[in-house]
Amino acid sequence: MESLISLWASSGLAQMQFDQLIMMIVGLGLLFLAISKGFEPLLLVPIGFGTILANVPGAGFDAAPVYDAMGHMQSPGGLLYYIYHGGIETGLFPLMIFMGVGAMTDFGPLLANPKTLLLGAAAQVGIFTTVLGAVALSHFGILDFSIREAASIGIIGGADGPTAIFVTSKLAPDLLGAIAVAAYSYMAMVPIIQPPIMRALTTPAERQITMQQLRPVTKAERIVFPLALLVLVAMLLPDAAPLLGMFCFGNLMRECGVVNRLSDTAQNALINIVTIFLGLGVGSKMSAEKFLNPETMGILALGAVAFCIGTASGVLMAKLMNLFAKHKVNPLIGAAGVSAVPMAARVANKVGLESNPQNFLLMHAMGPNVAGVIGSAVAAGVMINLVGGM
Amino acid sequence: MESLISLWASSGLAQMQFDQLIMMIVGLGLLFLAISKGFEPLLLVPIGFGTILANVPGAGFDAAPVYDAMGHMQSPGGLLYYIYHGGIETGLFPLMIFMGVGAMTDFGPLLANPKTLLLGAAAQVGIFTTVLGAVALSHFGILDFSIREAASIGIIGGADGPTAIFVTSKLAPDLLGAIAVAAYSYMAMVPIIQPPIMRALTTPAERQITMQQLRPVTKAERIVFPLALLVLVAMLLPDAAPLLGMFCFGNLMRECGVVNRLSDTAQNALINIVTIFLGLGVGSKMSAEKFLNPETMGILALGAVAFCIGTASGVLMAKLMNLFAKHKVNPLIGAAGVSAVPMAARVANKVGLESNPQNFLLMHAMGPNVAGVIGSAVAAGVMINLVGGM
Amino acid sequence: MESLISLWASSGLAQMQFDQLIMMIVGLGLLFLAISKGFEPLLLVPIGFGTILANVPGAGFDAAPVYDAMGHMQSPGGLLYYIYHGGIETGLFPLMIFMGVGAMTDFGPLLANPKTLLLGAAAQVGIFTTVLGAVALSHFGILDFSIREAASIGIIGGADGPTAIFVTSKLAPDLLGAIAVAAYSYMAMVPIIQPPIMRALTTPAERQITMQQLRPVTKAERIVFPLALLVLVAMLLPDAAPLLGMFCFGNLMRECGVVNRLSDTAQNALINIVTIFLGLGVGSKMSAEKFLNPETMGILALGAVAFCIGTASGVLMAKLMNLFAKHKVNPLIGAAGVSAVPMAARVANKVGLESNPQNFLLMHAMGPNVAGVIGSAVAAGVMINLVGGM
Amino acid sequence: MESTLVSQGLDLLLYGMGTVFAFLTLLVGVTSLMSVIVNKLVIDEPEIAVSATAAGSVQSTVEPRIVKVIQAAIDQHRGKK
Amino acid sequence: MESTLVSQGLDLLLYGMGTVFAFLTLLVGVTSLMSVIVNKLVIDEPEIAVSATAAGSVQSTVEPRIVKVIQAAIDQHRGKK
Amino acid sequence: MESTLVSQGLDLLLYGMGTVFAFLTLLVGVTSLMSVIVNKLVIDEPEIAVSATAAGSVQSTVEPRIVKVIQAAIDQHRGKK
Ligand code: NA
Ligand code: NA
Ligand code: NA
Repeated sequence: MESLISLWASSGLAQMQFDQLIMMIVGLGLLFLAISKGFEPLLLVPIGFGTILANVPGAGFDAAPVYDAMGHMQSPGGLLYYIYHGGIETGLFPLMIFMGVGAMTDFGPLLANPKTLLLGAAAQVGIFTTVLGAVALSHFGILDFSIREAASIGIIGGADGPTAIFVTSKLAPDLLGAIAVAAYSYMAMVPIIQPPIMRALTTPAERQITMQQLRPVTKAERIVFPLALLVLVAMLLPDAAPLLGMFCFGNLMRECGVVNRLSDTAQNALINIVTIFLGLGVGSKMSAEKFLNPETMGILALGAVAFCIGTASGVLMAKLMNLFAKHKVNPLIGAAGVSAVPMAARVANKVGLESNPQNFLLMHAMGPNVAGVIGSAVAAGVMINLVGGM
Repeated sequence: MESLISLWASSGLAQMQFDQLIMMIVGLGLLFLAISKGFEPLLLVPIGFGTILANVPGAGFDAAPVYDAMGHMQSPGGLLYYIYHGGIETGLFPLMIFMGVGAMTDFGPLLANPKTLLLGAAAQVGIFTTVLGAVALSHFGILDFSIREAASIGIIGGADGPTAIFVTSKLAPDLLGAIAVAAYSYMAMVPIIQPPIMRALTTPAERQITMQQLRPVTKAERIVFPLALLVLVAMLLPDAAPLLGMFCFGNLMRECGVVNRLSDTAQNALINIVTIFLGLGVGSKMSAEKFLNPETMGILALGAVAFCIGTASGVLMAKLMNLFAKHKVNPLIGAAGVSAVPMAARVANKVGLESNPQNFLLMHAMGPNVAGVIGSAVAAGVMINLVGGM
Repeated sequence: MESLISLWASSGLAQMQFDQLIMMIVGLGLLFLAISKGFEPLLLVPIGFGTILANVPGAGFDAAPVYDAMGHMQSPGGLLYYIYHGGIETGLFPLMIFMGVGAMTDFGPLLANPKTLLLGAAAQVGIFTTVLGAVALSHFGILDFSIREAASIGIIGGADGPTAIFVTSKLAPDLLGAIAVAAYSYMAMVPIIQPPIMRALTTPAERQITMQQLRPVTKAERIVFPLALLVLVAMLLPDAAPLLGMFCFGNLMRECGVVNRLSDTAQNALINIVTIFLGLGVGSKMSAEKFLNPETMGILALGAVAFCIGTASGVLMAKLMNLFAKHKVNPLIGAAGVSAVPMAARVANKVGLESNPQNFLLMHAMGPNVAGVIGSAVAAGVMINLVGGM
Repeated sequence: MESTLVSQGLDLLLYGMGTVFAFLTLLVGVTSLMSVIVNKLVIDEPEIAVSATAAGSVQSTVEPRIVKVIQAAIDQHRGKK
Repeated sequence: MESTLVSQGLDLLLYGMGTVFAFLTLLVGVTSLMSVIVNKLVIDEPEIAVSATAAGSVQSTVEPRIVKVIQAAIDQHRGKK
Repeated sequence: MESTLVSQGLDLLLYGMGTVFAFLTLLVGVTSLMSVIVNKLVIDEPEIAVSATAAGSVQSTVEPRIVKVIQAAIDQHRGKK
């Protein structure tokens, strides 16, 4: 009889709180978006599943291990506990992802047309105006964000998942779930969010601008570029060195041509393994207490604003550059500066084709697209440095 | 001269204890079974090798690291120490294996004929009657098992290696070596153990029963099933959630069709890496003190009994179902309910072909086969919950 | 304004010390050697990059994590900190590399002609005479090496990177950077270092010796050999058991034919992942303080001497064996006894072809080549045992 | 104490098998219901779906570069003739 | 305190965007300069280099054994005709 | 102290090389003996075994799905003619 009571007392139904039920439905919702709508499934499937697991009442997925006074383990911790504290709190997983992304990145279009870096810079305006928006909401007492939280929210506008996770795990770990979900969701919604803004800010004539063909890039340039970037970061922005250092390392492995087996593993087995665990670990922060509150609504709203401002800034910057430059750039590629590689570049290409079916902008948009990754990693470094000291 | 003495004193021969020698022979024996007899080589090769390594006198493979008062490492620990404490004591490795197994599992046959789940339930009788056998041996003073140990022994009858390792590492870590070896050995011996029992309990007519062709299963069903199972587990049996949660996660990655690169890694690089280390880590518990004792003989004997009872229960359950059901099931597929995927299903197919060379039971037996995995994970959850509180 | 000062104060330029700048140039130099000259790129690319990262001022790549009194993390550690302390200080990474190397090693040529093991033994003379050289330099007050440091320097002569890293991380971790760089650099320079010595010590007639074709080796021999080696090591040299144990484990997985998926992963995804991190971790020990000193010059000089003596010893041993043996060996293959697999074997083949364009020595040289791996692992075991007790 | 052990074993048998049977029986119902609901909601031709899954998984797990190499090898082969 | 928060946000906007623009503008210059220098130092035909890179990466990332199997398959195919 | 260092180095040379030579010489004997015994116990045609190993390792390390794709590619190619 006692056993029956014990079984019932330990059943999910007896322990289930309403909050947990809602969060499990949130997890199912993320899975639906990922599987049925194709929203960044590589991350949102693990995050959604992790959300459900973390909210199973009594299963202890994020329980800490218990040790006795002698240091022997009394009860082991939960899977998500180990993943979160081993890989996310330490920053290891986002950095490994960045290495893999570096190994997948082709800097060729950027090297052929370096001034597109400015488009990647402009699109980061979205990050910082969003920070301002968050502190304004706090100022007017609508929501309550500290400067650390505001900075983490802003980074959603960087449109770069691992960067957002890296910054948030350092500055505002409690918001990790909401911010990661917002970042990946909006990255997936780039094809919906960006085109209206791009069309509104450009004339049909501008959208038809044909860009000159990109020059071929030598192997030597490709090898030296990640090293030059690394040295520049080391000299000027050490706080951005973890993210950009690993990014450059991955890219050097890709381009140097002598460690293809390492580059191949960094792009496949390793990044896949880390992606699975990163997603589950982020999911472990999706508790009702941290997610089901007005702040999350604020984060989602501010994130959308960040994407819109970033897109607009990129487009406007391209128009500004055209005032001075000899070779005009099609302002549509400015929108790709938000990163969201390669989705944003594809969107630029698609909107361009609407105006001129012969005008393929994809390769031109890849320049600002990867520049956006560099830009948001720089922004992340500045924020970690400045906000850490505030 | 001192050096010579030091060399000799540190040589294996000088330090070798008789026990260690025997255990090294046990390790070689496991390797022989694995390599020459094909006994579950993926696990028994690493376990056998780990057994030898753990018993090399003076090599310190399972030595703990030593730190000074400042927390600096004085001497590093042994490889097997890190593997065991990092991956097995924490439960991480069995859970990752379960994720990979989930990604390899096709629930199609089960979805086409859900009532075969009952066969997977029936075969778990072997687990619990074996627990009873173990406590009976204790009761009569023949051997000395606690209830925690008895529960771990019973789980051998689940015919599922990672489940057995997961439960034992929580309830009775000292028995880990013996129980893992028994579990994998008997799983390998399924083609020898099961057929006589299957023939004894069925008539030739029953063995010739032809089952109706399985209906095709839609992609949507395949995607929703792991989620439905997860929610059910979360509601009712949170203690089974770690094992079944990771199992469902792997299966969802497989079936959802949008994260194939993650599913591919979970089924290959990741599960292979974890399998190597899981095996070595289990081997590290194969010390003479823990393995060379009458209890191990008892464990091996009880494990065999568990398999036999499980097989018989599955077959009898199928016969019971035929008393009520419209569409008869061939009772041979009941034996596949012990799990031991896919060996037990192949055995059912083979015994069926003996009676009717046109009657292919393989796909029909895959249903109870994967049901057996769910069944033993449920049983594991119940045991961890009930025994943990006893 | 404060923010501007904070930004400047945190910039690399403001914090950069001259030492760090030099070390970053050293890192770039290693990358140049690796990429442009093809010097063991699989290790030197990560080591070179790790050197740069570790010397980025203020980036904290090798910062330790900070915990508060409650055990909560205050600030996470740097990536290189976790890699070094998790994988190198513990010895785990070199051991996993050894497992992968074992899985890549073909003992066939050695089994066909076991007496080439003696060539692998002779080439280890380079290790121990170099130890003597290092203590002599200390004795005469030219440089300052302890016996632990001298032993680590000697192991460079083993021409085996993971062995050198394993020994040095145990005996003299401060020298890890210099010793790993020397070991891999000289391994890359084998085609430059060895041929003059080989030509000087052999007559044209000796270099033309044609060896009898290797007998075919059975699968059973290939399976039993790693086990026989393991048992012998366990009995006689437990200190060599970690390295040789994992080596034999990898080789058994390769040869046993029943765990090809594990062997495949050990040779690919797993060794690649570990190689990336091993290289970065070694790079983290490349600080100016530990690398830019006269001892490093001494280590580089002694390392070169070790390679030369090892090469000479191998060749001379082959000539000695020819005094007694019925079947003459071509003394060029003795040089392959230093290991540096498979470079040294290729060098022996190439020098042999110069004298007799029909005389292919490659397969014959593979015997002493892999024997050299065993030889230096044995030497490593002896050193760890003897020096640890000195 | 000894008898407690036996009673604990019996408890485990009763509650354990009870739970296993109850849970899996419930799962039979839930699964059947799920299949009915899902197949009503989603219009999805089963045969095609199954074969698409099989084909899809082959295509997706083989990396594009391998397919590319094969194509190149075959093109080269064709060109050589 | 509240106004401090806003001023912190403004600081972040100014110094942040300043740094991002300064750094990426500098990078435009450094990259352009790097390309000029590198392409002067290294004699390297760009088109060939690019195609070589592409071909090289395909060849190198496909493991030799796979190439071998393909070759074998094609040989076998040719033999069968 | 200094002389101790040199004597330690000499000790290491003597005992180290002694052990290396002793161990590897012993291994020569053990290996030869092992080969004789193993080849007597196991009836195994060496040439076939070797080639089988080689072929086996190629076949087994190339995953079946790749082989399948190659087969499909070749079939398709054949079909196209
Ligand atoms: Na960005
Ligand atoms: Na089972
Ligand atoms: Na060597």
